[in-house]
Amino acid sequence: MIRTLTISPDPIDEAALVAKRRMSQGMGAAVYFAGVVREMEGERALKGIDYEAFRAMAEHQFHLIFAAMKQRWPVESVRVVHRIGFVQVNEASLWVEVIAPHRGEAFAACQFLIEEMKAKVTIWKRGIEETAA
Amino acid sequence: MIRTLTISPDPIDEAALVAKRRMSQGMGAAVYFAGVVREMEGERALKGIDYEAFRAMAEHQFHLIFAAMKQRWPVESVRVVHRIGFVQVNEASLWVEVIAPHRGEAFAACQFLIEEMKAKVTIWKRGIEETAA
Amino acid sequence: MNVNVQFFSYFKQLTGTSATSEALPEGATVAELLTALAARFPKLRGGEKSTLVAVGVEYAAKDQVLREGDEVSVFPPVQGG
Amino acid sequence: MNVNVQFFSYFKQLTGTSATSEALPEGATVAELLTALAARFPKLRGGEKSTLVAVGVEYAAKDQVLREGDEVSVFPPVQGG
Repeated sequence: MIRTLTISPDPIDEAALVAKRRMSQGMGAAVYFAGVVREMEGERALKGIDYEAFRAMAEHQFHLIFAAMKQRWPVESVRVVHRIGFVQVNEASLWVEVIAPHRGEAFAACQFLIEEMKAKVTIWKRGIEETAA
Repeated sequence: MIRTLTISPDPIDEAALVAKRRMSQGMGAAVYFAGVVREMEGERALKGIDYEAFRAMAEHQFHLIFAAMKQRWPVESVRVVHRIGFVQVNEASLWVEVIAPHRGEAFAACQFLIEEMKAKVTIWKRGIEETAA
Repeated sequence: MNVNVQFFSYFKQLTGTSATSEALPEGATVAELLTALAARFPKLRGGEKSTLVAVGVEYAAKDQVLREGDEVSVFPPVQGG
Repeated sequence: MNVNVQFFSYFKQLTGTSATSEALPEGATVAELLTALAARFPKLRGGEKSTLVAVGVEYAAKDQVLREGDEVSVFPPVQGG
């Protein structure tokens, strides 16, 4: 299983990532998820979210999740990009691609990855309000 | 809910489609599915699949599914592209984008759309074997 | 009355045609149309359970009553994606 | 023995620092470290149930025994995505 992980402050160029997809002729399904910063969090209007990472542990925990995916599904490739630092409303903070032979596997593995990430990967967010300097 | 449906023999330019995404500031999740023609179908090596559509009915049935999605989930936008005619192995025959406020809704609505499509949309496939003229 | 019939997918190979018309008594149902078609096109026989029928762009149940000039489509299970 | 401690997220605000070190008796556990930290940084008190601890890059249970020089991280629930 090919594993590609990027944790970076750079904007996520989804089109370029999609254009770089590689999948073998036995693969039939590619599932993507883009998590985008929303304007409202609770009652507060945000201009963005600041993401902080304990990077070495975040990378390790992502790789533990990838290993668990490989155990459960015949995934050929997983690519994950997580932004850190300030991410403006309407921009993607997370991008995931999962490639598998069939649709059900790809969807299940992609959702598993995101749920496990939200429980284990050492990244935190802090809402930056519209009115902040 | 914005509904964009394309049934066409043209190759699906996923990167261009992703680059054209529009989502409002209340939306947090974009889920994509690309269905790609696989080399093997049963025991036969394929060079591709020929897709035939009863187009007027296929479009109508897609729109019924979109209406059912709108009833069930707060989806802001759905885009579907289905190729017809010959689609070579390793090329996408189906592309779906679902945009919703939250991840769970977007994944559920996207999978619902594909499952309903496979039951109701009047498109048929015929494997074209590697050895065929 | 007459209804127009179009076939899709391998039903075109089974019948040797993509379209035909069928003369039926007034009040005939989809099921009666399928019986008439199976008489004319023997290769359609035996597959009735997995045969789908539409009138216009809507799926039709086997007991739906047909009307003069209906555009009926007859096809095997769909396979998009 | 001494262990090095780093804080993440709002634990840095609660403690006023991003890193410290703590002197503990030999054989002390993660739970004992948290008790010692809560004594030094009163704003950490009361949040123990939702406090996560790692040694190196692995999550550590509250009864894990610490060793001289361990790099311990203390933080609230993660929130990636």
